Amino acid sequence: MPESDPMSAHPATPNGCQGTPRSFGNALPVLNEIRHALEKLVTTGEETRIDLSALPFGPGDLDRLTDWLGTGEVEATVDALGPTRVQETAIPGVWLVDYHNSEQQRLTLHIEVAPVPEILRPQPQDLADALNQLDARLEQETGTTPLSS
Amino acid sequence: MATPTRPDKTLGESLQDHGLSRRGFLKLCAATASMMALPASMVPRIAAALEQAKRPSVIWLSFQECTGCTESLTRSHAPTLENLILDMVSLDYHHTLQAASGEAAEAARLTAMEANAGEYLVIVDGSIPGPDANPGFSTVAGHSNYDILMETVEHAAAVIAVGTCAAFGGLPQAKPNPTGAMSVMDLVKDKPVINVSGCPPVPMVITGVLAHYLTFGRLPELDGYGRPMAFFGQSIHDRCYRRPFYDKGLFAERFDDRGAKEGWCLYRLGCKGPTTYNACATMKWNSGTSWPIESGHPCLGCSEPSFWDAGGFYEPVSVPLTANPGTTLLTAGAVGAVVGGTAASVAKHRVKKANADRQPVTVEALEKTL
Amino acid sequence: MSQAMDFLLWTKGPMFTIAMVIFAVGLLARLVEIFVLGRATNYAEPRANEWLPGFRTVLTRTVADPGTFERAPFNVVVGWVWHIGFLMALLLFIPHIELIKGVLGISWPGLANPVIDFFTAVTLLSLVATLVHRMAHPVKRHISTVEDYLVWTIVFLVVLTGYLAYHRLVSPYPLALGMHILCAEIFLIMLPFTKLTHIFTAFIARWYNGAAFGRKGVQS
Amino acid sequence: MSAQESTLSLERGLAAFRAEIDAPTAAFFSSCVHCGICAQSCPFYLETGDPKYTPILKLEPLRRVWEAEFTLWGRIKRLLGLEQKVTDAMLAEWEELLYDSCSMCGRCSLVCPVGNDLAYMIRKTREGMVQSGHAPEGLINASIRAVTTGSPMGLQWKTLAVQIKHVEASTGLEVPIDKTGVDYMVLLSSMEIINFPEYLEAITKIFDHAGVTWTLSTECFEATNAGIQIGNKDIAAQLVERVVAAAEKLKVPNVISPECGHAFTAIRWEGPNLIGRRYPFRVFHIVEVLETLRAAGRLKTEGKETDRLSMHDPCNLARKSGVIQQQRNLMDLVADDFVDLKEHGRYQWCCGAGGGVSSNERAEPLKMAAFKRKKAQIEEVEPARMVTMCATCRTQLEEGLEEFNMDIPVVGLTEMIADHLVEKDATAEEEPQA
Repeated sequence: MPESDPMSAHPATPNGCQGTPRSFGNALPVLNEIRHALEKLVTTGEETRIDLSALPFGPGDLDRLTDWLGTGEVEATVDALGPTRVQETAIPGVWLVDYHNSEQQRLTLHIEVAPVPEILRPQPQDLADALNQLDARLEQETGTTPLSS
Repeated sequence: MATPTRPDKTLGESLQDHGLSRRGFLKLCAATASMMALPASMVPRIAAALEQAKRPSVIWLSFQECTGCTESLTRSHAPTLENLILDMVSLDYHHTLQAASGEAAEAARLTAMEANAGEYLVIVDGSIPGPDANPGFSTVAGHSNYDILMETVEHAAAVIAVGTCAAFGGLPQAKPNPTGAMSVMDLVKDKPVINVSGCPPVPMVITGVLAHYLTFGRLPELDGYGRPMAFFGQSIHDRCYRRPFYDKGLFAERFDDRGAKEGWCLYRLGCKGPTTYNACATMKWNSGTSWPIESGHPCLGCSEPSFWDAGGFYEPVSVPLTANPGTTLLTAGAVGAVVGGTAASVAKHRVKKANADRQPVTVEALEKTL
Repeated sequence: MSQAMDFLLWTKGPMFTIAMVIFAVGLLARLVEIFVLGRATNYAEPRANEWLPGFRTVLTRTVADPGTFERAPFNVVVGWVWHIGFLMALLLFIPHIELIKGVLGISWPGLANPVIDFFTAVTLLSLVATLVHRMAHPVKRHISTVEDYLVWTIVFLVVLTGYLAYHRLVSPYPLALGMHILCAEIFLIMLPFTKLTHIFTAFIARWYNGAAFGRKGVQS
Repeated sequence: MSAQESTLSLERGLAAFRAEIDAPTAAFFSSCVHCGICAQSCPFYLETGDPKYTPILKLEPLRRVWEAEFTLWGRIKRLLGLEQKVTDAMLAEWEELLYDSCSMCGRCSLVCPVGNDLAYMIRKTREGMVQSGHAPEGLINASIRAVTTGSPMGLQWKTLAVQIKHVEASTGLEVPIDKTGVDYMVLLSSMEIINFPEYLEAITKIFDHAGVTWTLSTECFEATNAGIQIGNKDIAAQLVERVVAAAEKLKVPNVISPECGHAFTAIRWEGPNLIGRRYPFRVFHIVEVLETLRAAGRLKTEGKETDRLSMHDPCNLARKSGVIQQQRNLMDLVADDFVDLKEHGRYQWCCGAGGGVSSNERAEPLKMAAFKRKKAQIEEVEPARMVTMCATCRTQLEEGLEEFNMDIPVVGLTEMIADHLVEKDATAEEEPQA
């Protein structure tokens, strides 16, 4: 990953003087929470978001959690109000959504347990607008109004 | 710091006008939820509420303070977001930040108060020399802090006391409190007062409270000290990543011992985490980099009342405040010994007297009882 | 509720000083009152020196003789359990060690919190058992005075508030801690004026007992 | 001294309580936590089940005086009118608790977890009871007789003289009387003289056998001390003075206390303090003397008792004077099948008759109730006979066992030793030096 590792716990923190960060044991409960969420997604289709920046992690805890979750196939960046990096973990359906501002500072970090993170999906109002937009473009290209059926 | 406006557009409209996409708005809501310490599941509700929210007018009053609170706010770790939030409000008076000065500045305050009577928010940082104190201790434009506060608050919707000085009196109020410093809630009784304590408060907490007011149009749930539960509902100790070490009984005893290096609990080094309610453990400081305990220093308890007078920063919570307790104990013991000695001497004398005056039991005396 | 921190600081500050002064004055007065009375010279030819047997009894009386254990096992076991639990919590809980270090300047190693927690829970249960026993056993019921119940209450409250504070079951925490400290202060204040004095005088009593018997050639 | 002054009164009683309070008493009362364990060591409570017999409660009069006059807190309470007063009515009620239901066996002193020496305080409390006129009639009469006749049973030298004649006739040995410069002056108890004359015969034989020089004194033969039992130092001191005077007159280096528990306590431990000086002689219980002789090889015995024997340790001898192993060594000398009671030695159980209970006719039912503890102990071991070394205990055991129809004879240890002495013959004419 690039120098500004989006999944790193403390992008702004230089390595502590003690070297390797220790685990403070606060990551494991989150893993359990993710498991519950995944179970819910599988059985009822209900999606879950976990705000990792609201958890009392010690140095190293977040790294350990992301290490555990691993890296999956999908990686995406949403460019709106600064970059938002979406990374699928090695567990399908579990996503890391890392919200940054335009100055590369993290706003918040979520785990989303969903088929696709919400921020990747077009918003319903945007979809409604999309049709109009496309029609407008077609009209521009062909000069005719497309048949609506 | 534009001229005071009475914003009529909703926030959603105004953001769209700024060219913010829906995804951008969604991101804003996620960040806002995080800032308000609300669960991520609240994001859709926040989005709906924010879409309808209106920009309030805000008047920021600085009294006996060090500007640390303002520094904290302007160093907030999400400046873009910060700007957005500040854009969401209309900060009509803040004598440190505003461009206008002198009479123009004061005029801005009065204008805002008049234009938004009953609806504006007052943010206060710094403590106030009370009504009985010498008003000259702290003045702005020739008016005492007390007068300004009372005048400004009169038609406010609510007051947010930012920082421990405004919330609880803070440093100015520490013994012997030479300026007769009082907190906002000591003085303002007829308006809702939200305390955002801390020396300084976590910047995200300041904006979080604003965001809450903005989002939901009402004050958040408060604790016994008038602090938003979302940020002050749990103690540092309860949210501390070093808590497992406390539970296991693993403590640093010096700043350079093994425990300190291993990141063990700092209780014995004077950590006030157990008695301190704040959001440092999750919100952290300096762009989420770290916070005092993570950098190896015990919590000072800065968000609690009387924290300057609550014992040495490096004395554990359980240590009493009595100065020279050993001497007190010895002196009291000595007094006790003297008191006991005197009392016992009297008693001993009675024993001796009883022995000296004792009449032997005779056969005759015994016979009389039969 | 909004005064929790002020309350805590009051218990840690002025109230602590008051309690400590009353405790020290009272206890020393009490001890001096005992020692000044002295003992009459004993002219009877001793079988043994009294010092060693005296100190031996100070220790041995901690353990009941087998017969007594057989006749009053509940009394003996529960008494032991709660005393040990109380002492462990009092002397080996890290915050208490810090308190003692802060006041007396001496300290020693403590025990891990979960161990103390366990002993505190056991102490609470056994204290309840002692109360039930006091109210149910004919002898104890007969000889019990208001003072006995008062002392039980304060001892129980000290342990209970400590347990609540540790588990942060009372909110806000400063209130919980303040209540615990206040109870401990009431305990300290009551100590010199109630049977709690036995914490100190029992050792004197045992010594006198052991010395009197030891001089006659019996290890009591 | 006017007649008014010589009358026992509450005021004198309170003064006596006051005079008895010393550092140990204050430490003891300060330490009591009302745990009730003392009751578990008291035969009077255990066998009646009445909680009023809890030992610490028997000391309430003394405790009240201590609290009101010897503690700061008590004085404050007194000023506030919260003092618990000691009244005549209270003392009258406590008379039964302090005399009838306490044999001063001292077992409670040995089990109290905080170390209270309750028997020590019972002794002190009785001082106040006597001074306030609340002692039992039986003990008052015994005390008067002891002072006026020299014996609590009113026994006189002429009765003993008859006994001596019998002994001399049956043994062919001389019973030395008023001899100076001998090793031992022997004291007797009236109860022995009347109930157990075998004792005098036994020691006559043993001392002759071992070559011990000894004497009786016509001026004082009585070892028992009613003053100790009733709890009055004036009477106790008078009685001790007689012993001391007789011993000093005969210039004996040693005085032997007979098979009697309280007599030993009186003369061995309390005597010097009652007269306020050290004795010019030493005091031994007969069992101690016999054990010394045995250890020195001066007791030659033959044959052993073959039936199952057990032993009752008198409280005053064992728990309160430390004579425990001696009697067991002597038993081994003459008994094949000796078995100890389960709780013995310093943890033995009282027969129920000590501390003046046996002289207090009113206490008869309580005395018998308390004996049930001993009875249970004996039943556990099922001995053919019981051995003891105290006339009061022996009488109580005999009466008690008879009361419960248990056919277990009780014998004195000294007699049993005497029965097994090797008959003196010509070869034993070595040098009988002391």
